[in-house]
Amino acid sequence: MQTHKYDTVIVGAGGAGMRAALESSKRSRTAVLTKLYPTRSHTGAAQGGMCAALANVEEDNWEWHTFDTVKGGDYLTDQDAAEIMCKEAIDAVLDLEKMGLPFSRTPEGRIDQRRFGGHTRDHGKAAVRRSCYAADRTGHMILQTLFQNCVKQNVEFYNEFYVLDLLLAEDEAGNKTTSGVVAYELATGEIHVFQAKSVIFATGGFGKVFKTTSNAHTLTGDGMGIAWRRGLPLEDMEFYQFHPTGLAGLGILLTEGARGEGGILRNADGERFMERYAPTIKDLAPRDIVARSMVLEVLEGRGAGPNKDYVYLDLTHLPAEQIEEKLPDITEFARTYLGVEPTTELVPVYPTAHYAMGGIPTNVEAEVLSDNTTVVPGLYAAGEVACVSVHGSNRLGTNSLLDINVFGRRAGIAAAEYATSHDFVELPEAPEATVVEMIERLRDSAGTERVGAIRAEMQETMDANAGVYRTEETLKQALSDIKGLQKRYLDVSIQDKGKRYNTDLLEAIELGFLLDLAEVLVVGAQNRKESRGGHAREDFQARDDENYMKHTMAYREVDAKGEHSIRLGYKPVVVTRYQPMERKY
Amino acid sequence: MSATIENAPKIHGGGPSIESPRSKRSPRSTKTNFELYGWLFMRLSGILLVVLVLGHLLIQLVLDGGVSRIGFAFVAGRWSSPFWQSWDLIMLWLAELHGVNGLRTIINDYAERDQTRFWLKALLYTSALIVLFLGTLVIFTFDPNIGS
Amino acid sequence: MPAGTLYRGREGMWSWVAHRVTGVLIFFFLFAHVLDTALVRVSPEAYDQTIDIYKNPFVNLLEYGLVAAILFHALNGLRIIAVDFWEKGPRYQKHMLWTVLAVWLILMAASLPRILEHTIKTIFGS
Amino acid sequence: MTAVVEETAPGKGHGATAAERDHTLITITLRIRRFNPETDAEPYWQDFKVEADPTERILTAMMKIKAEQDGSLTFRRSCAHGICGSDAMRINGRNRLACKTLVKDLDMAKPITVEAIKGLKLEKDLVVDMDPFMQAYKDVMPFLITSGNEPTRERLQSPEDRERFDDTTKCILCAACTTSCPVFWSDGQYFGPAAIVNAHRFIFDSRDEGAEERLEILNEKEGVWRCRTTFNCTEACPRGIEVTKAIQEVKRALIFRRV
Repeated sequence: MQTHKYDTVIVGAGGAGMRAALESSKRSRTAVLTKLYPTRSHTGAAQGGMCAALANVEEDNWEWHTFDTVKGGDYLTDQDAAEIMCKEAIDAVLDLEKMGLPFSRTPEGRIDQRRFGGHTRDHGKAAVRRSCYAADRTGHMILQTLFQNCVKQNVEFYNEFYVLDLLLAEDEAGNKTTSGVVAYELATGEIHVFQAKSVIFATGGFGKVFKTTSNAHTLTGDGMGIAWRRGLPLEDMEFYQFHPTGLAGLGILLTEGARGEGGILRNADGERFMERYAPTIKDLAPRDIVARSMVLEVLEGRGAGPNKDYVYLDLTHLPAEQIEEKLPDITEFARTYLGVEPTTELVPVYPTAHYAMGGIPTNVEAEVLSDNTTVVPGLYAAGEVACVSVHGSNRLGTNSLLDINVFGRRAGIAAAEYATSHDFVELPEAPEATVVEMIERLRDSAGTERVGAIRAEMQETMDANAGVYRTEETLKQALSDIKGLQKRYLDVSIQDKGKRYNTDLLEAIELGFLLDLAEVLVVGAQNRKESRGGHAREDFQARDDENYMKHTMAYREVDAKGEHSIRLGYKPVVVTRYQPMERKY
Repeated sequence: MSATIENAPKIHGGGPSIESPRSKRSPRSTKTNFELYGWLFMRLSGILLVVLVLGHLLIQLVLDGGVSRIGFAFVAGRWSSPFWQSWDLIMLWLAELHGVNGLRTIINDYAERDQTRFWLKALLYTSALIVLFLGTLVIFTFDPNIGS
Repeated sequence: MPAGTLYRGREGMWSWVAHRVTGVLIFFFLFAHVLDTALVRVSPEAYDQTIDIYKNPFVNLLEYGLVAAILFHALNGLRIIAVDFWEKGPRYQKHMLWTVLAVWLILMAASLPRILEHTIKTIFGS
Repeated sequence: MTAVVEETAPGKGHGATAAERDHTLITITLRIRRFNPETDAEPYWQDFKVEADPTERILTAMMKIKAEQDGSLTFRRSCAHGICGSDAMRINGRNRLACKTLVKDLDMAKPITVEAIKGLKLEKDLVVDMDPFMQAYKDVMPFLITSGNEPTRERLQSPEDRERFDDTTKCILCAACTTSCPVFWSDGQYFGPAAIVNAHRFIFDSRDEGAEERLEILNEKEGVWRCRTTFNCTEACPRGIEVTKAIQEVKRALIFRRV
């Protein structure tokens, strides 16, 4: 075992982690721990753009953006946070440009902007060009640009270091303070303890609880899982976004920018069905509405294909040059993975699990909360792992890239400032004990269960029972399946007993986190007897502001026998200027 | 890429493998354009050589009679003209330098140990000196009457 | 460590391999050729004796091979220069390689009778 | 922008899309070059038979093997659709991303060989040490260099100037190009195509002012002049970057000092 000492430790090197690192490394001695090489992070898969009211191509302002974000989130959005995000969006985009990001340009040489789902002018009057983009590779460019600037600033990375535990010191009154993290070095199998004054979690989402997902194989909710096991709450976990246009059957993402450029969704009859669901902005309605509409089309028998289980994205009416120039990557995905030529053929699409609105609760300074108001000193979270909550119950397209830049930056500054004004907290005795025990249990297990089988069954049941539409019945099924799988997980064994690059062990650990999070998601969904944003209940189709205009807070309780259970609480939504209204587009 | 961990020598071992490339990059060498000029020379000399060598081949092997008529007398005939003398001289120098540079590159590519590299190059340069010296000498000091 | 499979490069890689191999061959021939030519400084007899070796049918055949190597090296060299300096060169490198090979074949066929004339005469009489 | 397949043309519509064609599973053999530094002195080949849909990715087949047959099979993967650059490996003798290579585009009747990319230290099975590769990347100063005061708004750049370096912004640092380069195999000190591509991305960016310095670095002994235009890099690039062309442009910039 090795021990390291840093002022600030950042866990995760995607957009949020690296944006934070650029700030914190200027102010404090910072280490970035990542289980991947930084440029492998899933920020790179984001395509369409990053919204900011630059007004480069048409009139716009950040208040409209705020309104869209609040309304898009079905009024569960914390409005103070949304205001901050949309206001700081403009500088966030300009900062990236100054760092070198190669945005697509207008003829005048300014950053070009295009339409995106749910982004409107003047409170919903019409779609607005707000998304700053670089073809359909905006996330790739952001990730590369941030990494390039980390290289420029000599940010210290620990690549392929898998953080498995968070070290919290606790006083008599039960108040927690951050003292560091414990990581497993993939190359050698060695345990490293990182003592730190402040820790930022920027580990991303947990899309791998689902089978059909746009998420990378590495998105296993490690950060949320670690916090959860350390007794920190998780907020709004039932709100999971399904992106409308995943390649049918595969889940590979086709950007909403495709519809921003004029793409149209059609059912088997060739009908532009979004006209019925969102008469004003049609195909550019927010993702929850489009995804639900697509599922309804399929359920009502208007799906396309031999099994009538998908709809079409139609780009054929767009000039081929526009498609090649503005949407080169997704065009290639359709060609490579489905053998479809998007310039002349319809592309089969279906909703794919995409983004967790929920996560580790934080305030607008990115400080992690241990209940509705109490801050955990020294602990920060940003990006998909966190729930600020700027996205409410449904995130608008492009707002995730915004989130990581705005709150990544805020987390970096706040964590570094905390680190420079505080002392190290003493490490607990044998800080590595929990991790060592977890690894040894898996490595030495004589059980017969296989990681792959349990993971597949979990993903099957989550897709079938906790997808776009949920009912009491399906959720009950999902919960009992997950409980069963959790039991089987105790008997899981791995075949690779070695120390070097033991990805077998890694996958087993990841599965443990996924099972924890799947349970929280389902329990939260079961409890929320309404439909709002990314949480749609067939048996409770209306939004119920009376009873559910509040955030879900899930807590992990452990009883005397060591059995754990989930306790749910609530947190009020911050409303500043936009009172909840019926959501129509 | 992973940061240097002061008290942690990264354990590499076990794996039989080529040495880690680029691990011991020497500090930036003094700025010269040597490789640039070398590269350019290969292209420029190449173009000239296409003309010179193909012309040479044409004369020696294809035109009237080919190799059959080549002999001392033939050489004597040709080198009596300063034109052919310079042709052959330029061809000799360009070809040899072109070849030496090519071989140097190949040695750089494939000779793995510094020792081997050094000796191979020493051999190469010596041979080049011999060839250039001898060739030039022969062209300039050719005596058509040597036999008589 | 026993290497894995051979890398399956395409036209570009194999033309480079051929360029290297022919280059080395030509270099060694040049060395020998300068030495044999130097014999003109020694005596006409010595030179003519050596040149007679070139007239041996087998060596004559090797000579044809040498011409093949030089021609390929020359033509492919021109292709490389086009790749280097012509903006669209990299995109058309394969087309240019096929052109090089076609020209090479034609030239080799055309020069076959002339170069091997001596051998043909020696073997079959004139 | 074409994928790295070559045995058959990428499947076009033919009336039915791939999603609409029926999916029959076939059995394929993956011949994987294994190496565990803790137990093996030498790498060795191991055959796995696995059921696969022809339209499936090689990566999917490998994950199936890991899940169902041998959990110790070790390889990197993340996004699984050609964006993150984790799973560059040598499949049937050529560098490709396992997630962008479909079974149907290879000869399914014969064993499909899968081995680690060449020229970087082999760590385990298909995992190589990427640090030297990343070091070469860092050595070319892959970041925007500007002088003077920052503008308040964005720096202006015409669409034409933006287009100038578009191709090389696509790089995902997967190392498929660098490890396909015969020069890199024999001389690991060579910067390699990927580093040059990333230098190109900034040298030709109209906003950047560090071109001279980068060119000077690439003018070194281990710089662009080592490129022998074998085009292996261009063929290997899963992002369709014309790598060799980019390298040539850097060479010409050096010669004519015209950037």
